[in-house]
Amino acid sequence: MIMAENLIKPENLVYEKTKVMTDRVLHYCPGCGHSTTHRMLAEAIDELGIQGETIGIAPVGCSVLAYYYFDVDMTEAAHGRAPAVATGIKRVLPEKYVFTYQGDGDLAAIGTSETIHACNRGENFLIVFINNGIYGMTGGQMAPTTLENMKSTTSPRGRDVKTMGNPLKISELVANLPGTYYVSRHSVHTPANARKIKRAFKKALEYQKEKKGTCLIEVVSNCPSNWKMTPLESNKWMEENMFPFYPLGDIKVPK
Amino acid sequence: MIMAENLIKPENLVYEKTKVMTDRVLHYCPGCGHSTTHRMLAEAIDELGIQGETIGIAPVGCSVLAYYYFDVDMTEAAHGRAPAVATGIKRVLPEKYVFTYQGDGDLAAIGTSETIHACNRGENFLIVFINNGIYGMTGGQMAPTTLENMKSTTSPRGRDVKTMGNPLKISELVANLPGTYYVSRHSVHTPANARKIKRAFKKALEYQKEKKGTCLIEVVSNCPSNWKMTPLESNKWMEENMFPFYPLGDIKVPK
Amino acid sequence: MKELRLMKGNEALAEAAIRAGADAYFGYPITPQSEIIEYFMAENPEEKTGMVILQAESEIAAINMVYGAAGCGKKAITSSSSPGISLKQEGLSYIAGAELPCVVVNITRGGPGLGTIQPSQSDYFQAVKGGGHGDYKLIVLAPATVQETVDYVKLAFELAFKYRNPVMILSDGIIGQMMEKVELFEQIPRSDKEYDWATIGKKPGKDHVIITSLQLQPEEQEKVNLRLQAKYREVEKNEVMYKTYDIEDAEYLFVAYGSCGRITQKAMEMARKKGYKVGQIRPQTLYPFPVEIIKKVTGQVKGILTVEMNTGQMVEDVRLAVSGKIPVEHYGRFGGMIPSPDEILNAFEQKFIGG
Amino acid sequence: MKELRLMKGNEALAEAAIRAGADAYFGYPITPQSEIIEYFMAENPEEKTGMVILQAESEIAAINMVYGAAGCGKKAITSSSSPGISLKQEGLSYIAGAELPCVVVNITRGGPGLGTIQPSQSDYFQAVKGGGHGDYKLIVLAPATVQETVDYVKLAFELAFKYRNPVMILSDGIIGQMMEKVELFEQIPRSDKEYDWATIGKKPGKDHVIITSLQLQPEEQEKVNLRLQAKYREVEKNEVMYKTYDIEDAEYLFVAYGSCGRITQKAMEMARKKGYKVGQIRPQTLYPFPVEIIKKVTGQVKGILTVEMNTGQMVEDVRLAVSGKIPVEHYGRFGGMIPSPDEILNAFEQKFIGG
Amino acid sequence: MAKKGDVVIQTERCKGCEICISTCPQSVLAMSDEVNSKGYRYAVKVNSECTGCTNCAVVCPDAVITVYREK
Amino acid sequence: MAKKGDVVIQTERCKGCEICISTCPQSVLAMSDEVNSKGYRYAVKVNSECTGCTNCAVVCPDAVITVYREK
Amino acid sequence: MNEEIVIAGFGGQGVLSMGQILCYGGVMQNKEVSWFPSYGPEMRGGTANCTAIISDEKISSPILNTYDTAIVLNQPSMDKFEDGIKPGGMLIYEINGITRKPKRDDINICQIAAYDESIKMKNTKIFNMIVIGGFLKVKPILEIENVIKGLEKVLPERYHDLIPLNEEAIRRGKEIISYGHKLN
Amino acid sequence: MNEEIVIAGFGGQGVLSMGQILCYGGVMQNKEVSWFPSYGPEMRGGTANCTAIISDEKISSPILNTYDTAIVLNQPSMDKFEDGIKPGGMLIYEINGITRKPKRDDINICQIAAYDESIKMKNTKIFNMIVIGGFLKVKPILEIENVIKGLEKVLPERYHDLIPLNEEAIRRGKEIISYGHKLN
Ligand SMILES: Cc1ncc(C[n+]2csc(CCOP(=O)(O)OP(=O)(O)O)c2C)c(N)n1
Ligand SMILES: Cc1ncc(C[n+]2csc(CCOP(=O)(O)OP(=O)(O)O)c2C)c(N)n1
Ligand code: SF4
Ligand code: SF4
Ligand code: SF4
Ligand code: SF4
Ligand code: SF4
Ligand code: SF4
Ligand SMILES: [Mg+2]
Ligand SMILES: [Mg+2]
Repeated sequence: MIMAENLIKPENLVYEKTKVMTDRVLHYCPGCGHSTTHRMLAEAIDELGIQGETIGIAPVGCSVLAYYYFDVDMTEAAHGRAPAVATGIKRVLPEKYVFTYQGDGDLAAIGTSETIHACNRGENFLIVFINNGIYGMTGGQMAPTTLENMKSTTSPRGRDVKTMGNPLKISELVANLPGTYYVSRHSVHTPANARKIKRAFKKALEYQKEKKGTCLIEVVSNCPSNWKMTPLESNKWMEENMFPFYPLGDIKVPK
Repeated sequence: MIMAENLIKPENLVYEKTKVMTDRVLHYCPGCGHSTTHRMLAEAIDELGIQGETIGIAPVGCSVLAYYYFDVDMTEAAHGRAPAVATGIKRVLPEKYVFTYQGDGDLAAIGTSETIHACNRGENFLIVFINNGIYGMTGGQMAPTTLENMKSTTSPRGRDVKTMGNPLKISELVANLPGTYYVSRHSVHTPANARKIKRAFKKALEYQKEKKGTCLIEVVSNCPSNWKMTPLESNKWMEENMFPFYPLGDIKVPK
Repeated sequence: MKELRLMKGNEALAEAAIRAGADAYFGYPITPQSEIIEYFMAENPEEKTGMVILQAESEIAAINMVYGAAGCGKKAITSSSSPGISLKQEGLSYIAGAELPCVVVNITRGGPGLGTIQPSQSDYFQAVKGGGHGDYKLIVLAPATVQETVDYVKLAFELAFKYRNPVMILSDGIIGQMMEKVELFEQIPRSDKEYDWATIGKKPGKDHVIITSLQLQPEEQEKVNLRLQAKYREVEKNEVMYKTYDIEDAEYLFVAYGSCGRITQKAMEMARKKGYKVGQIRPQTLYPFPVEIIKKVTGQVKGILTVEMNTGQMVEDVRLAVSGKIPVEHYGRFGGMIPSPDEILNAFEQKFIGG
Repeated sequence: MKELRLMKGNEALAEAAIRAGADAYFGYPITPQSEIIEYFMAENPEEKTGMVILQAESEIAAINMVYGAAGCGKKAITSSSSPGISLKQEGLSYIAGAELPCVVVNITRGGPGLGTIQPSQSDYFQAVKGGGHGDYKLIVLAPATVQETVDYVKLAFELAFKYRNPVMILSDGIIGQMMEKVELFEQIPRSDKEYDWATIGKKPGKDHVIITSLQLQPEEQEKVNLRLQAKYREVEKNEVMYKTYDIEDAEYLFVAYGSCGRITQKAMEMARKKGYKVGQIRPQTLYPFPVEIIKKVTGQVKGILTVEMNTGQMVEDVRLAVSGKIPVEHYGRFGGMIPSPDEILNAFEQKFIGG
Repeated sequence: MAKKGDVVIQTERCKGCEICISTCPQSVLAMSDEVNSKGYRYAVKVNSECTGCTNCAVVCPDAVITVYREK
Repeated sequence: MAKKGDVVIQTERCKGCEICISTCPQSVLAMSDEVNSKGYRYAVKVNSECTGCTNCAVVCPDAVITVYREK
Repeated sequence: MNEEIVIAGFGGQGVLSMGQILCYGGVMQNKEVSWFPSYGPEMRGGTANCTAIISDEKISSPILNTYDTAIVLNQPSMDKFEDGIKPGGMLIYEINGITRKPKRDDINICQIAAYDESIKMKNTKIFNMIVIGGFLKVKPILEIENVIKGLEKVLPERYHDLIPLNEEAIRRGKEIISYGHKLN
Repeated sequence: MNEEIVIAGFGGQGVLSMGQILCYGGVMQNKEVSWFPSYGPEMRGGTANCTAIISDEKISSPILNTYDTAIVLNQPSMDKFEDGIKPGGMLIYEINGITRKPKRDDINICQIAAYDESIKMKNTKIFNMIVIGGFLKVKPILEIENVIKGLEKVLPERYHDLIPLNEEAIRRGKEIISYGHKLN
């Protein structure tokens, strides 16, 4: 059980935490996809060498403290308003790289209008959209993305689409807008998926440089705590229940 | 030039102002499509015999005074919030007929979120959406629906889609939502179109009775005053410029 | 028979709304009050009383849903916490302007901005001076216990309909999150009264109903404002509520409301033990503010200390009541911090006894 | 050389923003202030100074765009009228909490609700007491002329950056819509100063910048509040502005601000002609309120009349300053109605001379 | 032959938008030279060819026109 | 034969989610019986089959794992 | 000098710019001036009005309940503004479009047929300048050259070749205005 | 009687319901009670705590800086709450999971091996009831029967067959708690 000690030396290093992440311990629950998403985005920023030119906006949600983890300039924003805040930033600093990092409650409930209009204006920034089907931060209430019959603290008998509305495929919706340039749905629960999303992030940031318009990358993610599952169970449940409704893959790609 | 006087008697009456419109003189500008739309909707209500069971909501916009003209119970609503107000009404009075009457600024700018979510919940009411490509009431500012290169007081050199965003086809957008049942685009500038929209209104109100979900009827309309045209010119301009981008016809029909 | 239970403030509030015969709740989650909507959803009053519960897409949607339901003469309620209440200000102004009845709950947390989720009383000004635009007033009730929370829900609906005015229950994270004993009143059936000001469908032979807060002519708008002002004078005359504690022989007075009121009561007891004759007034209505009783006591005491979980808000209303006759000082903790009784005693001694 | 023009208040305001070197305007149309964005769009400063102009999808989006731009250390401004300002309350609280500089203009109209589009001063409380949640203050400037409008735009940016605090210009439909002579200051170049608190990209070797109004621990939030309070005390010490008229020998005092201030001045002159020794104070900053000068004059006059286009708001601040020493009365017209000088004189005589 | 019809125009309510005129298949309608008390020129009948087709009334924004037709 | 690799696990940062374990093709990782100071059981190496494929590190939410591989 | 003027008529009659031209004229003559448009809902109805004040002293309110002069160009404006003229004040009205004669007898009343005159001059656009001329005849508060300077400010550059015509219009207006009722 | 108790540990240890059970017990004994959960951001970290007050008098604040008793069930809770115990007060801690011994010597300190006992009893769910038993031994403020009545309120109906087991757990807790440090 003892490894050859000599392997552990700088020249053999093949993977370590990117320097675009700070050293703070993440406050996310064990196994939460927020953390991996952070890291993949940070790695993309790192690999593009744009740490000093990137500004991130994280509104309220479990990721409200994202500003502690991304080692780039960061702004907290009011619930749902990140795309407006990002618009303000990008319009006065058009050469910087700007991203928002928003939950599904944030982006698709209270922030619907800001999302749609930023996308419709084709604001040149990246929207990272964490779809975990729930309001994580506030303790597991129903989100616009909560699946039919899925339980939450505000749909304790399961989401009844007749009275509570349908799960909202907001990525498909904004893909219809001419302002969006690249809309793609991913996950981070396996190494392959994580590696793939990093490539997507890099692409989106490159499009941003070329001022192509709004890029939105959805991450279908888990919330073990509020789904009341272990991390592994939650990922399995996600594959079996979320992916069929929110299929991974590109939704809108540059022609 | 003198007609046979004897024709004008009750038994020969074939068309008069419906009693679902009050006798007040409409404050709309000469030739404005708001007026005709009012009347067609009122006639639909009249013909269905539901005047006493109908509640209308008109938010801010030129039609803010709709409550003076529709002889049904009416509520004024804050700018953009009519679908939320209608939800409040319909949820407590599910057997009544409820409609909102909203401008494009109202429905597709400030009210985007309320519109999308009411449609997504499939709220059982009718949304009448007057798309005149402009903020009429406040004096001709750019609306989300203002066409590319179209002039307004806030796009004096024409709408520049690069900085001001693209004209928004909100009807097509909400047609994607499972909660909408019937989405259709009309105009009222010719007798044929006016008659057609009345049929659409009646259909929508019948669907409402059957609790089918949200029906949205868009009226591509004119704003002679702010377009700075005569009524006839405005209708012509509308046909030539608005219709190609906002084509009349059904967008979503019951399967 | 009334029912004794141990309940969380937020849950008791929701239960009280059901029992008060509320017709509809519209709300959006936010800490520290999400238990309100969660309790409603779990209890499912739709089945029991027909009360409608809907999670709105935002606080703005929620308050406008309330506006719609209230316009139908229905008992509608919404709840939120500070940032969400800020978002409701336009809607509240509309409801006040259109003279509709409704109940709005603010389980206040520390601000400004996103602030902290801990309890606070820093929305006092917003609640009583009008956070929204235009000259209007909310009737503002400030419970200090879970029991008062329950009782005020019922009262709030009564006042809302009596005056056709929005009523705010201004509570905070302490009262919302704590559990204590509470006696629940019995279920009041939902009413099917049809108000002649409500949009419920035009009645044959009657004029159609119009609900609006718009007036094209300033002359008309001024009339509306005068009518509102007359109503507020009525409210001020009839609805003032407060509790007094040992004011008969008091030489000093504490004024505190809500959760701060109960903590201050303890400080008062401690002060008495130390020989200071301190009394307390706990306003239960913040608007209308208990001006008269404070004026009365002003003649008798040497000084007043207000204790608030904010940087000094209600103290202005106390000063206005006292009109310079005696010193009025403020002691506050804020940003989610809660004053302890000995701190309060300390502040009192420093400010009035000379520490 | 300064440039003399005849300009509408709203247009002059926009021109002043361009000349003050503003970096960005975000706004949404609403009467009676839509000329502001219209003027910007017509002038197209993007070409001249690089100033960004964007019609936002809503007032909420606009204030949050301002938040974003302000966080980059840019001079950002937005404008609206009463209902739109209510919608901005959450955003304002965030900006105050995150300590960002910006300018917000309220061309007030009558309320509550949709109200009327005519001028009003009924958002005084909202502006000075904090319409949003939490313990924060806006610096509030109240111009009475088109000239002051122009000057205050420049001043507002200066104060906003000096204190890193939102500054509100509280004007109304009279000042916004009227044309009068105005001297324009010369174009100030846009600044490219990089503030170390601004999110403009992490500098090598420096910590990344975080802009937030969140504090997880109430202890930390209380510290934020204390820091804000200390700042407000500074503002109160340094930034009070007012104009006095004939107070030297005054036996009575009028207090009025903004457009009401100029009308009241006329009433004062008329009163003088009738032999009443009346002086006037016109607060130019509403927060910080000119407490000291009012206190000073209180020793000398027999009574104070405040004149406001509302049902009585600033009168509370005057009463707080006066602290019961002399009677303070309020005369108001509202809902879009404008008091005339003779009405004011009349009210004065009735209340103080005995009519 | 087309049915005979007639229209009654509430000229005081007319705003002179001319939309009715443009839709009348029989060219029955035209603008007056006079203005009504609101200052608008208004629609008038200029011949007796009306068939009572209701076109004009249906599109008249201001509900100014009442139509009769022999049955 | 697969390349040789090794991982370093910062056990104090590990939250015991077990995601790394599930993704290791070589079954190198397992949960400890002990808990760290935060009270979490943490990932440990249980054999020396590591190829340095980085799978575990890439999916580890908490950036706990550093990977080395002989070049 | 303190002259408070209300000008009212249909939209399109140049009501708002009349007030602005007078105010600019005042500025040229070193007066204090203020101009205030009606921005009420009535705007939409096709009517328009504004208040112009030209004064030696600082102007308190730009909006007035009573005024020295009302210039009314159609019947609704007459109905609305006749009452507010101060006793001893001045009412000027355009004959065309007025169906009901003014009823006050405690004010000066002048009439002008500016519309007909503008037709005679073959340019209805100068209608409002004719009215201004009339006004300046009976209330000679401003020098014509200053009013013309004011006009130059209000008129877009591309119409500046029309300035002589406008000057002529003012002169005509001075000629054709006549008193209907004159105090003492 | 006025007993202020802080109970703290990991989420899942039944910390919140311990407080509720004690409060319900208090209600059964006609006491005034209050219960307050921590709802700070720390909730997410997996730790939980609550304050329970049981008193003969009206309770002012449900949240306290200092308290009579702290029941701590893991190390972070010990670190956080030891300091707030009033001099002369009581600290009860679960042995399992505590790596650093308490440092105060002006308070009573008791330890309990409830976790091990629960394993012996073959049901770790009753862990918290064992702790309650220990607490009631050293602070006999409530009758066991009232605590059981309280439990009945907190426990969902479907688990009511477990009540005898819980009663047993309380009894065991009483037995196994021991003093580490006792004042006088
Ligand atoms: C105006 C306002 N309303 C509500 C809240 C409370 N709140 C904070 S985050 C959140 C939703 C979080 O859900 P989501 O956006 O899906 O993010 P997640 O935590 O799931 O990652 C809510 C409702 C708030 N902070 N502000
Ligand atoms: C909160 C708020 N913002 C802005 C306004 C001003 N406003 C009133 S109506 C309107 C837009 C009208 O345009 P639209 O909805 O297209 O209706 P139309 O007049 O064109 O029929 C605006 C911006 C308002 N009343 N309230
Ligand atoms: S609550 Fe859910 S979304 Fe939030 S950190 Fe925990 S697992 Fe992740
Ligand atoms: S402004 Fe435009 S939309 Fe409004 S009434 Fe006039 S023509 Fe119609
Ligand atoms: S009814 Fe038909 S034919 Fe008769 S006037 Fe009208 S449009 Fe012409
Ligand atoms: S359509 Fe109606 S309003 Fe227009 S001209 Fe004809 S009758 Fe008059
Ligand atoms: S690097 Fe690959 S082989 Fe090595 S432990 Fe990680 S997953 Fe297993
Ligand atoms: S994935 Fe990371 S946090 Fe999870 S068990 Fe493995 S090392 Fe620990
Ligand atoms: Mg979520
Ligand atoms: Mg429109």
